[in-house]
Amino acid sequence: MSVHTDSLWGGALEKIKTWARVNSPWAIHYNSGSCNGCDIEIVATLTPRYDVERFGIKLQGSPRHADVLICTGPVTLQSRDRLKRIYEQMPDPKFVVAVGSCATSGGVFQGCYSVVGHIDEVIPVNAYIPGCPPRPEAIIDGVVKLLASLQAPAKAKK
Amino acid sequence: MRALFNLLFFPGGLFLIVLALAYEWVDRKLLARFQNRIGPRWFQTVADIVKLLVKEEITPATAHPILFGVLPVVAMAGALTAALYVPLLGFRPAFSFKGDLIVTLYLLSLLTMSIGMAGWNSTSRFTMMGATRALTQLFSYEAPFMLALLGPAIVAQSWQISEIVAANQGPWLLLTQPFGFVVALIGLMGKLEMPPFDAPKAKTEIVAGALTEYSGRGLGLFHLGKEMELVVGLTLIAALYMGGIANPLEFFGKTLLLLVILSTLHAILTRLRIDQTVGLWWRYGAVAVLLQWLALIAWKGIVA
Amino acid sequence: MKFGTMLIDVWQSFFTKPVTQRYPFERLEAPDQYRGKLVWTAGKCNGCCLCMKDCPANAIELITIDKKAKQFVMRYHADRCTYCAQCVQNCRLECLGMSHDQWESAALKRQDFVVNYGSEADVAHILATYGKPSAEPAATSATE
Amino acid sequence: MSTDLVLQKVETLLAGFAKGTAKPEPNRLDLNIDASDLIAAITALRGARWGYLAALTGVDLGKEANQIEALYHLCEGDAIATLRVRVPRAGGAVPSVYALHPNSMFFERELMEMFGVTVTGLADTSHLFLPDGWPDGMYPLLKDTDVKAAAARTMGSEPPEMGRQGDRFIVPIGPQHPALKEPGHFEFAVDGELVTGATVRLGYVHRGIERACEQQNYTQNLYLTERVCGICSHSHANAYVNGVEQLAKVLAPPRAQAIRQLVACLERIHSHFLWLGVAAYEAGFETLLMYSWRDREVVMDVLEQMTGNRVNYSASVLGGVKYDVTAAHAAAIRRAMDTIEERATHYLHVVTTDTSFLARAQGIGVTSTEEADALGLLGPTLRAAGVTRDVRVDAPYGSYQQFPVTASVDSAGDLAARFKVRMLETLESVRVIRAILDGLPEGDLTVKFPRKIPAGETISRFEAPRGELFYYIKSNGTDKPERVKIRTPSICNWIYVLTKAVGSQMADVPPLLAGIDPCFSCNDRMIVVNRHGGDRRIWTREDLRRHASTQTRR
Repeated sequence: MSVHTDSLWGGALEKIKTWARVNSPWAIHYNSGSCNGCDIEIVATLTPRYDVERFGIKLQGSPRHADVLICTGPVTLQSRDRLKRIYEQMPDPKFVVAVGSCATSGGVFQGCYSVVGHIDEVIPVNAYIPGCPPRPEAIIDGVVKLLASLQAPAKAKK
Repeated sequence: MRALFNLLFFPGGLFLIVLALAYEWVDRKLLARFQNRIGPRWFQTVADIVKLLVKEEITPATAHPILFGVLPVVAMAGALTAALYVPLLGFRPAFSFKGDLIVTLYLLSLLTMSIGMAGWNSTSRFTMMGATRALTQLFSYEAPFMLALLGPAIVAQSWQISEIVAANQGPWLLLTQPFGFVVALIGLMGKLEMPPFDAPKAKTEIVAGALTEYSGRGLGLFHLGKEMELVVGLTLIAALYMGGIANPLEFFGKTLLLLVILSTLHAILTRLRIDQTVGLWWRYGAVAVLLQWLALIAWKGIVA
Repeated sequence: MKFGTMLIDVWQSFFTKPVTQRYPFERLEAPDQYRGKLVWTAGKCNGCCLCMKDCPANAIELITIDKKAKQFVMRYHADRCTYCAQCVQNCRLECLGMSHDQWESAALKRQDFVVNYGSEADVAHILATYGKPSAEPAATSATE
Repeated sequence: MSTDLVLQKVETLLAGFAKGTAKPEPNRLDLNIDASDLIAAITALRGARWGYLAALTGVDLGKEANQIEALYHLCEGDAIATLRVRVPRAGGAVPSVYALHPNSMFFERELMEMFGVTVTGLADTSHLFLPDGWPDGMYPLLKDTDVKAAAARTMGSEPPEMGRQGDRFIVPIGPQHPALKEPGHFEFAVDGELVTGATVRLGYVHRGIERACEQQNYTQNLYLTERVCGICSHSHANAYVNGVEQLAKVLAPPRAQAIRQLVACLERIHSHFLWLGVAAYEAGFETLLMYSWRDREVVMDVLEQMTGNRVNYSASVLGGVKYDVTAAHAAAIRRAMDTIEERATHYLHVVTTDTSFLARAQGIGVTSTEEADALGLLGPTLRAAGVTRDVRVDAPYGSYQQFPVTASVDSAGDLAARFKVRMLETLESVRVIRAILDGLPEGDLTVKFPRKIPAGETISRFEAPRGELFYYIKSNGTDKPERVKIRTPSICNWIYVLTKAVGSQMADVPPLLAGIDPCFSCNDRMIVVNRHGGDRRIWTREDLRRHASTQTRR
């Protein structure tokens, strides 16, 4: 396949890749010091009333299997390097969703001595969902916005 | 040429991949509906596999790189070749020779063996425990499962699947050999590590069992191999125990009925510990099948 | 010791409609007391700053442009706010309220969360003096 | 026996040691004790089987007094005896009471880490709450410590290499693991499928709340204490509010008290249904997770309608309640209670009869009544072992006299008993909610509350869904508290998990972990546990192996 026809074939391949990534975002959840209010709302999105499996989101156990890292909490000093290590374990392409006011800005725990503050001081974050805790619908709305943003630049990136 | 067609398109590769993905979707959708939720969209399993194949592949430093890459291919190959001997979709099996039932059984257990090897090869602690559990479970369900499938062979006095199916035209063997059918079905659940026998890949204990270190292509191939094995296993049990498969409609009817039974068991039971599953097999599974064999041989001896 | 006590449950739910609420396509209203995003009405505020004093996450900054003429701009950090409504409880002049329908406030960049409430002239004035409202904590109430 | 008689009994028992006694509140007795007499005093109390060690609070009395006060709180029914031991600020020492009260190991570690008081005779002295790289000699709860500098130095420190193998095969259930909703690092030394050693390193959720409480005013602290734990947020907020109202000698109006109890019972239902799903999921029963969380949404909707948020309700305010229960809310709650009652009875039936479930829950982590009491367990874990200890029954606060609650108890002491006790508690909550809705007193919602609280100290105990919550609040006349001590129930249940994990199957460890319904964000602990039984000696690996081999009976 010579190079100049690559754009036609490459374009179709790129479209399929993005389609697959947007339609089966496997997620992994890490609580970096949250009060577990946001964590029970994240698990609530998996249960029958909200059921994110209709978007293809499945909670995975190992960082190797996951594409989206959903993390909560104001990143305590102790869990700071673990958060970085998990982010590095995940294969590309990977995305990070910060759920809750603590993950977005430290929330009530700003200024506590054993707290780093917000998630994007440790790892790059793609979507922020404020709320204390955000409703399960707000979490789904955040993930939908993230997935929509994946599709948009895919066309612009060429 | 026909063999290449069989291998690549009809009972083998492409067709089996599509069928495997469809059956996985049916399984996930059934489970979701049992749990009162909507469940995945129709193209979900295709999207999963495509995404896995285009994902970055990470090979752990401590693992043997060639072995790490080859094992998923071996696993899927095992399931693919087993499909050639099984009357998929009601048509005559692509190849059949004397004793192909035994070959199919060993091909089916090739996948579990390669998962065990993959677990040993990637030396993280979770995969080690996952591998030991997978192999312990393999040794515990393999014997009763094989004995259960050989029951109809004794009645038909041959080891060839097509002959066995032809000979057992009378009442479904489901009725005459109930123990054999139950053990075969439960054995298939054990082979596929479907809950309640999913101790080897118990998410809450050992993360993802033997496949924890796999990502991208390796994980996709293992996943696909397992789904193919589900399809092949269901057709095998349907062919032997439910009076053979004449046409595609009967094929889908019988295998989907078995799948519904498997999904119901998946939905209503708690995961058993590895020592409980092994105990269950040797205490009840093996004894039931041996009793049935005794009855068969006695009946064969008197009548024939 | 019964086997499969959940069997009836499972088959009943198989034949009934799933309870899933198809969120983005079918959006149910939040209850009217739901504590969503904070809304500030400039009208009656006299700049007492009691709301700022008791906010546990210092998410509100009241910037006074002209105390006598009651010209204020409220800079509200939606990402810091914990939606506890203590400011609404403190404000005796009822200027603050929690909107019950603005809870879909996910964003892809942190800067989108800072909101400046006040009349257009005041807000423009504030933006001019402080420049872009960066995510970092801006100076607290600097009197003109 | 009335509270005064119970307190008199303490006075007579400790007459020899007490240097001075005081009765600040009718149900509280303070005794000043020297550090040297501490062991003798507690042995006397333990000999007379008087109460359990509820908490150990450290208070920094400031630079000029140059002293730190360690308060040993012992509770029996609604009586609280506090042994006050003063030690010099630099180099003070206190003997360890681990031999008498096993759960004191955590409290003493916390005292050592936060105040610098050395506790002699303690087996393990590594960091408990604080992050690994925390500089030595910096004690965060001392008033003059520069915590910002200490935090900066920790940020720069190199994280230790985890998972040192040694000769044993150690399975790490790390801070990120599907079994854990919250971060905690467990290392189980495994021999095949058998667990022979267990260590837990928590501290991943330590945010320094007690220090932050001292720098914010009372109203802001209400929302800080509410976010100690997301699932029992109302319990923390209420325990704090009860304490501050006792200090300010202001009583919330009866309607507000009743609404607080109503929200507390609704929270107990939502917390128990949540736990039912998570614990079943740990054992591999995914369908029960889906069903119990689907039915839990009914209670979440009612809470959202009434208080405006599904999880952090912020219902209580100092001196009353924010939201009123209108007729519409009451009707919605009654409808919700009908479905909850019907589902809870169904789950009680499933949990006590389903064969495959009982195979994973019966006979796991069995605790006898004496052992549970000796270990100092709390909450449903204790009540499942036959000890009827429930703060709502022993020391009713707020409107619990008006709407009494009966404690639900079971005597089997294993994991299945814990499922049963929690379901019985849910049904009991449904009954109490209906009683409250019928007898909701009229009246206004809040009462005027001073911004500055007069100096004093108080103890407020509250029965959270996981056990007894213990708050010690000291005020100094300004609008900021002097000291807020939070002792959460899950701390005392940890020792149970680790003693039972040793010798059990690896597959039983996650359900055991979930059995006590641990709330990591409530507490952060690191304990090295050796097999704890009648004899207190440290077990060598050989003992464990021999003990483990006798345990494999399945």
